[in-house]
Amino acid sequence: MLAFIARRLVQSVIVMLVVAFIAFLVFRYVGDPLAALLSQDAKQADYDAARERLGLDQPFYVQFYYFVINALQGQFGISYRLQQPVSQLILERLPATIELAFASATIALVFGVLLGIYTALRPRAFSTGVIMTGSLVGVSLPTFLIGIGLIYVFAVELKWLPSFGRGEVVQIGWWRTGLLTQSGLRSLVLPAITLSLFQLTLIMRLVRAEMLEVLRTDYIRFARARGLSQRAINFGHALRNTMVPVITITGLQLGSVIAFAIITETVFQWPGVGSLFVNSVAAVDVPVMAAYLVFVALVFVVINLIVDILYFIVDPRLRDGARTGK
Amino acid sequence: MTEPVLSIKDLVVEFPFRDDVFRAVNGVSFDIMPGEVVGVVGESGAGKSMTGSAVIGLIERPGHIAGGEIRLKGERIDNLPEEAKAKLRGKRIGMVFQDPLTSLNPLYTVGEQLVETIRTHLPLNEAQARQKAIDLLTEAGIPKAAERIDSYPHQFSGGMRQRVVIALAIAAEPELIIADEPTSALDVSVQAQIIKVLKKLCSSHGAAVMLITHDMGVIAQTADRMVVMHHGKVVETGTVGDIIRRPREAYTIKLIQSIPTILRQEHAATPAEAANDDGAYVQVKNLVRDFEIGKGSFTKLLPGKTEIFRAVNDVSFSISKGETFGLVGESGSGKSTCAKMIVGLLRPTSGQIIVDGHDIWAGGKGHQERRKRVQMIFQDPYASLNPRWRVADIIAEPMRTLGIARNRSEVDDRVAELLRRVRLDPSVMRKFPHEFSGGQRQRIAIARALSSQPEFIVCDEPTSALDVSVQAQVLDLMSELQSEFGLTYLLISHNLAVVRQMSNAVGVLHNGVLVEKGPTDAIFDNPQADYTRMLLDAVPDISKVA
Amino acid sequence: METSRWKTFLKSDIVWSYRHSPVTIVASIVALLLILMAVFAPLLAPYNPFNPATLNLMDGFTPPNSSSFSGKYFALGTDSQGRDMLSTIMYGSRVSLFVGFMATLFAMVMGVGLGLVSGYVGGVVDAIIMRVADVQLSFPAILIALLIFGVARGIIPPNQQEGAAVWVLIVAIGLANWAQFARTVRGATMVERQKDYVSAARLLGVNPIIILLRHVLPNVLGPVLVIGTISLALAIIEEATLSYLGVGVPPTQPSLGTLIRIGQQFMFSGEWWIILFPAITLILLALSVNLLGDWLRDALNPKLR
Amino acid sequence: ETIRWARSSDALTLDPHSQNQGNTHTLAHHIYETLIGRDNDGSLTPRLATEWALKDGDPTVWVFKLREGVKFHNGNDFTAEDVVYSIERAKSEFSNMKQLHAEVQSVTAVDDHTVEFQMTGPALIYPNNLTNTFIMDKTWSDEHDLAVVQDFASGASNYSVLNTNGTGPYTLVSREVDVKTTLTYNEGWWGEKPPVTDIEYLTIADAQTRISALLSGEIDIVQDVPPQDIERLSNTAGFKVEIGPENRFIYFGYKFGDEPLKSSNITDSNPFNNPLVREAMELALDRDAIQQVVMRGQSIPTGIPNPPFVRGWTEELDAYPAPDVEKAKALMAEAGYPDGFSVTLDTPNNRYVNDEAISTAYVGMLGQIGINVTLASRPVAEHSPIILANESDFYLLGWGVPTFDSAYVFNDLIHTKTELHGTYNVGLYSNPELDEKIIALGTMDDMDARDATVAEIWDVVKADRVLLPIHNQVLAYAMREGVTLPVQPENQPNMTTVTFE
Ligand SMILES: Nc1ncnc2c1ncn2[C@@H]1O[C@H](COP(=O)(O)OP(=O)(O)OP(=O)(O)O)[C@@H](O)[C@H]1O
Ligand SMILES: Nc1ncnc2c1ncn2[C@@H]1O[C@H](COP(=O)(O)OP(=O)(O)OP(=O)(O)O)[C@@H](O)[C@H]1O
Ligand SMILES: [Mg+2]
Ligand SMILES: [Mg+2]
Repeated sequence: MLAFIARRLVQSVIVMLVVAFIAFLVFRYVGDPLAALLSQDAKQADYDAARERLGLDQPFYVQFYYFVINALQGQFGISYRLQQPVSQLILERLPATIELAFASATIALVFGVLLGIYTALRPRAFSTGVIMTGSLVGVSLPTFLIGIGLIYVFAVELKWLPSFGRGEVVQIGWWRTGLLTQSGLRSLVLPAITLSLFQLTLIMRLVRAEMLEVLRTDYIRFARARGLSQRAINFGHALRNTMVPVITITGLQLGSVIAFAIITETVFQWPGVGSLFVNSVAAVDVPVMAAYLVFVALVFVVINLIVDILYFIVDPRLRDGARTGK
Repeated sequence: MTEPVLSIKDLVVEFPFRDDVFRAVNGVSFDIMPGEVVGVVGESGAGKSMTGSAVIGLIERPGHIAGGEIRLKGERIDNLPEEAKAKLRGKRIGMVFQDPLTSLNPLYTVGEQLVETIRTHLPLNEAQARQKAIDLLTEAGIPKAAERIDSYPHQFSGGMRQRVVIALAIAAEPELIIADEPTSALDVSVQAQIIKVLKKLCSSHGAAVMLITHDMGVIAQTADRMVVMHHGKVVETGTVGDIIRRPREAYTIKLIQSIPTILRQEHAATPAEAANDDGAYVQVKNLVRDFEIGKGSFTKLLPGKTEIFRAVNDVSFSISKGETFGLVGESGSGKSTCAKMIVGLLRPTSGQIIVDGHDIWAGGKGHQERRKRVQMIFQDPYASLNPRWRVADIIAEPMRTLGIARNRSEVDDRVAELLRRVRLDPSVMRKFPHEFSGGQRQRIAIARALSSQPEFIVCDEPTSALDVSVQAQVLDLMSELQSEFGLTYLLISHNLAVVRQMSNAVGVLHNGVLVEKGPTDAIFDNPQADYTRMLLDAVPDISKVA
Repeated sequence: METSRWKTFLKSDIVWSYRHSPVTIVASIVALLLILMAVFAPLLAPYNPFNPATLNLMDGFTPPNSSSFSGKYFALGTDSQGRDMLSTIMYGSRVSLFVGFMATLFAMVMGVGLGLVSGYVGGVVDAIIMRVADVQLSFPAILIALLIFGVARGIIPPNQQEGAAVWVLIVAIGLANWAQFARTVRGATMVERQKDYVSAARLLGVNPIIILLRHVLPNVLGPVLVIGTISLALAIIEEATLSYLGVGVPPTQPSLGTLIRIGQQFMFSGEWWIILFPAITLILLALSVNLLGDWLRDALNPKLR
Repeated sequence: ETIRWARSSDALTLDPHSQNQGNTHTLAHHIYETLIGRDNDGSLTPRLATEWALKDGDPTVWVFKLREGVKFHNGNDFTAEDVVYSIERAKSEFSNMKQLHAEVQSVTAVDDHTVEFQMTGPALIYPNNLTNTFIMDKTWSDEHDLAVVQDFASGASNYSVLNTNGTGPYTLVSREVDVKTTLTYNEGWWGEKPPVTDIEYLTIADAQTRISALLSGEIDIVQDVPPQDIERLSNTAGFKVEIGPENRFIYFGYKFGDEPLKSSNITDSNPFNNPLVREAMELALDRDAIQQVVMRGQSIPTGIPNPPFVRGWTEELDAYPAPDVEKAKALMAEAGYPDGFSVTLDTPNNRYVNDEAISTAYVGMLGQIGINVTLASRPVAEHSPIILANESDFYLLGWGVPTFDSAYVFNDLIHTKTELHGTYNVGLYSNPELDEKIIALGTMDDMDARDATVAEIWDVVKADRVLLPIHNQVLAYAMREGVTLPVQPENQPNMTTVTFE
């Protein structure tokens, strides 16, 4: 197990290096940071000087080299736009994103799994048809439109919930949480729903499909033949077996929750790393963009690792490395 | 007269399809008395399993019972509501499904599944239930049950799993046990143990057993009475001895005749000449194959030690031209691995294979020669035919690839000719594989193998996917072709009867080692190795009917 | 011959399950109508909104079902540039569908190709391709598209960028979605590779590329088609999202997504029709394609019947 | 009272000399102060300086009298030393303000409350350049090593990026960059106590979210209101919109010179270089339609690239011809392009109000006279490099005039492109005669003569159609009923000017 984790860590470092490398390769083309950095009346000489000082006149691999060297020491440089250390910026913004991602992942998982089970157990019911089709409407719309629509209905018209931001936050160590205040929780509702819709649909459909498959397996039939109760069969046997594939996909999807958060955070002015990234793209704030991408890669790598470990826990066949005859 | 445990009258099971209705079971009636084992036989698709499912009330949708009645100890059960039916299951009717490998939930330990079942039916606490579970496992023949109870299903062998399934089925001491092909997935040695367990249970608990199988040998050894089914109907019932010795219906007669026996038969192949290994057409010399295990694809990039498993260990034999060499052995003994190396699909770790004087793994010429001369017939005829290709294309592929025939009409002519050879109408050329029956598919596979005009054909379990009557047709065809073209066969099978009928010489593989080889009769009548003897003793055979 | 084939087709499972699923029938009709509307936009549309010279700016913001400043009639009203909404939606669906189809095709060809090789060859090649897929998956689709857009802007000379924009979008969305196909095909290929019909072909020394293309490919195409329909809907939405972030097709030739982005600005100012009609069209399109995908998935899965 | 105030992007830094950028200055004006302020009508007002004048007999020296009794937030006294320190800091290498003080040779403290600026030559309009240069406390700055202005390239932040010590009406309470900054009234401020005592300054990037926040009552004042929402907001009970002209014009520019255009189908000449074509293009431009439809009435069409606040603006210059497509077509034919030509228009899509929509509309108008335009729309970060490298044939840009003086426009947009001038002369217009006059403006010592030269230059610029101005932007601040924030022409509103009902 330890060897496995060690191996995965090596892999992770490679993945992150590649991500950083590609990021650097690409950044040269997303625009000129100086356009945002220098004032309207800066002269050509100022541009040249600034370019040289930022090292932007160097070939990208040299820039990449320095980036890696500094990143290894936890240094991601100074944000061009906000003039603060990038690592500090990201750490400051991280709690917001994590709380949002966590909240929407919870919504997606709980409702996704429940609805998935429901629709699988009643494959021919009318309500199932409604849920299945309705869930598609949710993913047929771009996230930004759903967000704006929710704001319009719940904040502007009904005035039930706040339209933007995190509300009041409480500082616990370096972690700034919105989960402990009422306004913080209220602010979380709309963005969390917006962000979870897509994942919810996906998880629901996945659970349903897997559950339908599992319900047809011999061991479920045999469990019936053994005289077990419906409850024990549906929740004890079918659900647990459904979870194995669901965990993998869900894990990956959780990663994309963070990615999708870019849009949601922008629409709801959620002060997380996603909106930081979008604003940085607009200003070609290369240090922030690079650090963000490496961070996202890290998140994926960690999630993948957790997923694999969960796999081991859930599925005994993998635990002792036995080869299955499947 | 005692009341039958199970009484089925005019049972009809229907599957509504599109526009018409398919009757899987069409008016079946029979009874089972307490303590009695009734065997249900019939070819694949005859409706045996469906009858069993109907009794326990687990017919898959959209199938349903459309007529007749089922009584358990006189009480009608087919029209009970679902909850009431659920109460019967496990408690009064135990069921063993066809495939032991998939009947157990892989995520729970054997013990958990047993305890769960026991506590559902009996008022026991956790500890008592566990004790009961251990007792049941011991009874079902699992050695050291107390130690093994916390293992997961995948940690058990197939035979052990089958025994666990039986333990589960009898946990609540049901009055009726339905065993659906409890042994078909197992090799002979394990099969014998399972049959023993079932019989013992029947006598000690006084339960009635409905034993579904297509293996007449098993019936002959286990059952008191038998029911023969054909196309959803019962064609004959009676005591086992009566039916085997005096079958009345044409279908039963055909069924019994097509069962190969392990005993020597008049029309069996002639024994091999004293083998002169060096001059033989096919020579297999000191074949070894190792597999690396326990490594994923990524880890292969990293240095580290690998575990090695030797699947084939120093196997040598030879086959003279025009003869058949049978290779037998239990599952996992390395038969298929040998076959793959011989046809060139798997590179041997060491050793040589020489066909007609060419080393087929030497590359260059040997390679080229091999493609033309060596062909293979695979275990599962359906899997060996590309489901998206038409029969004509499948059969023509070897000709096209090897350049035997190129222009269209020539290819078509040859395909038609080959189809005729395997007794199929050339008009089937435009069909797809799924439009054929199992036996026809195997014929197509044989036609494909003949297409490159080979001299040597390796047959890896050519009939194990087929039921007995079809198996007989295919074996006959193979013999005919052999005499017609002078083909040489390597016949791999775990069915000893088939091997006995077909081959001139036999080799016995055990854990990758060739423990014994020699002329067929010598091996079968006078086995030398312990393993061979064990294998032969375990074979059930209808001729053993008292 | 042909008619009998047609007859067997009509009797096949797919057709049967199609005929017995009213939702699918409705979905396919809607999808077909939308596609026809898009394909024949130049013939059907009352105006050509992609020709700026024909526009009159003063016609802007004409409400639905009314006549404009210059006296023209607009059934669905006009947008902020005086473009007829109905025609713009028709032409916009054309752009969206084109981008969606091509991007999906691109992702499909790339993903299926790599998946086949990965699953068939295995070993180091497989490890590398799957690691690349991992890297790709750690860049969310939108990010990849943003980055590719940036690169394309840098590489393509400015005066060709507009023409290239659609292709850049296609590549960007395609690249963001190939891994899904690759993973699925790899899995299926690994299963097919074990099957005896592949062994039979290998035995004859058939070229591995031919084995992959002629033997394996047709047998793994089922799941590919299913993912295909779903990613088509996803690609259309992704295109809309990119357009929301300010990278996308040129504003003079708006796609459905661009229309929604533009219309979004007028949500609070009373010109509801500018967002409503394109949004409805997008929902209908995505929904019907998704429903078709759903049906196809179930119809092709014998276990779910 | 507390005011909650939102705009689309945050101040970039709190270091007062690091960025010459509107949002940054706006926040700084609440914490720091400048020597001279700017009224909402554009005129100069005393702030930390109570009087200023050219030294008698020496037009190259400006003398400033400083306000007495002013204290920094930390209690230090404000003296001439602080002014000298601050101006020198603003002139230093990494300062983005240094261009504004390029003509300052030296600054000396005459006494505690008098400072003299020695200029390199006569600099009549120099006080205009001081309205965004903030005064820092020398002692405090030395304590925290602030002599060097925050340098984004250095890899290190400085203390003043997040900490402040000004003389202004508010002190910094907390700051979460890009999210929220809170300020509270500085009891020791020299001015009259404003009604607003606490400020919550929020960044909300998305326009619809910003307006939603106002409508749902979470915000009191919103800047950067999209034009299309103005009408609806002013008609909604409980809300109102303050509107006023901004000191910024939007224009199209095109390439001059004989070199053929890169993006055109005409490969042997440059159609834009033909005055007839430029005239045709102006006649095709329907400024009123753009104002009415694209800008929803929220702009002031203009015929001169110069906002009305700026010295040198006149009504005649501001006049523009009525659109006339027929005449334009005739001119095109006369110019030798009866079938028109094709060209690419580069436009930003996130910089000015409705920038992309304006360009889209003009594409249609040009289409009517046969000019077939391809629109290349980009975020400003990608648009700018193309503009600065003179790679665009035809482009949209906006220009603010922070000095409120025409020379600022001439220097960067009209003068031939050189090291120091014409940085944004993207079309490479070159008129040596004008260049001479522009340079001369910098050192003139007679205001009337200077105004006359400015007028001469404008006449040529207008006649040559060096640029094709569209309109001056209009600023709109939306707020809830009961609060009034007047519009500031540089879009740098000050919360001290807020009144409550
Ligand atoms: N789910 C189903 N839907 C439709 N037809 C079915 C289904 N299950 C079984 N059948 C059909 O019912 C008939 C009887 O099937 P059954 O499983 O009882 O056969 P069997 O005698 O057990 O054969 P085998 O020896 O192969 O197990 C077969 O023709 C089969 O094709
Ligand atoms: N690719 C492989 N990697 C590792 N082990 C393998 C591989 N192929 C086969 N083996 C192992 O080699 C042994 C022999 O396998 P083989 O398929 O030859 O058995 P068999 O005699 O044909 O059995 P069966 O009757 O079940 O077909 C088995 O233990 C199997 O697990
Ligand atoms: Mg069966
Ligand atoms: Mg085998």
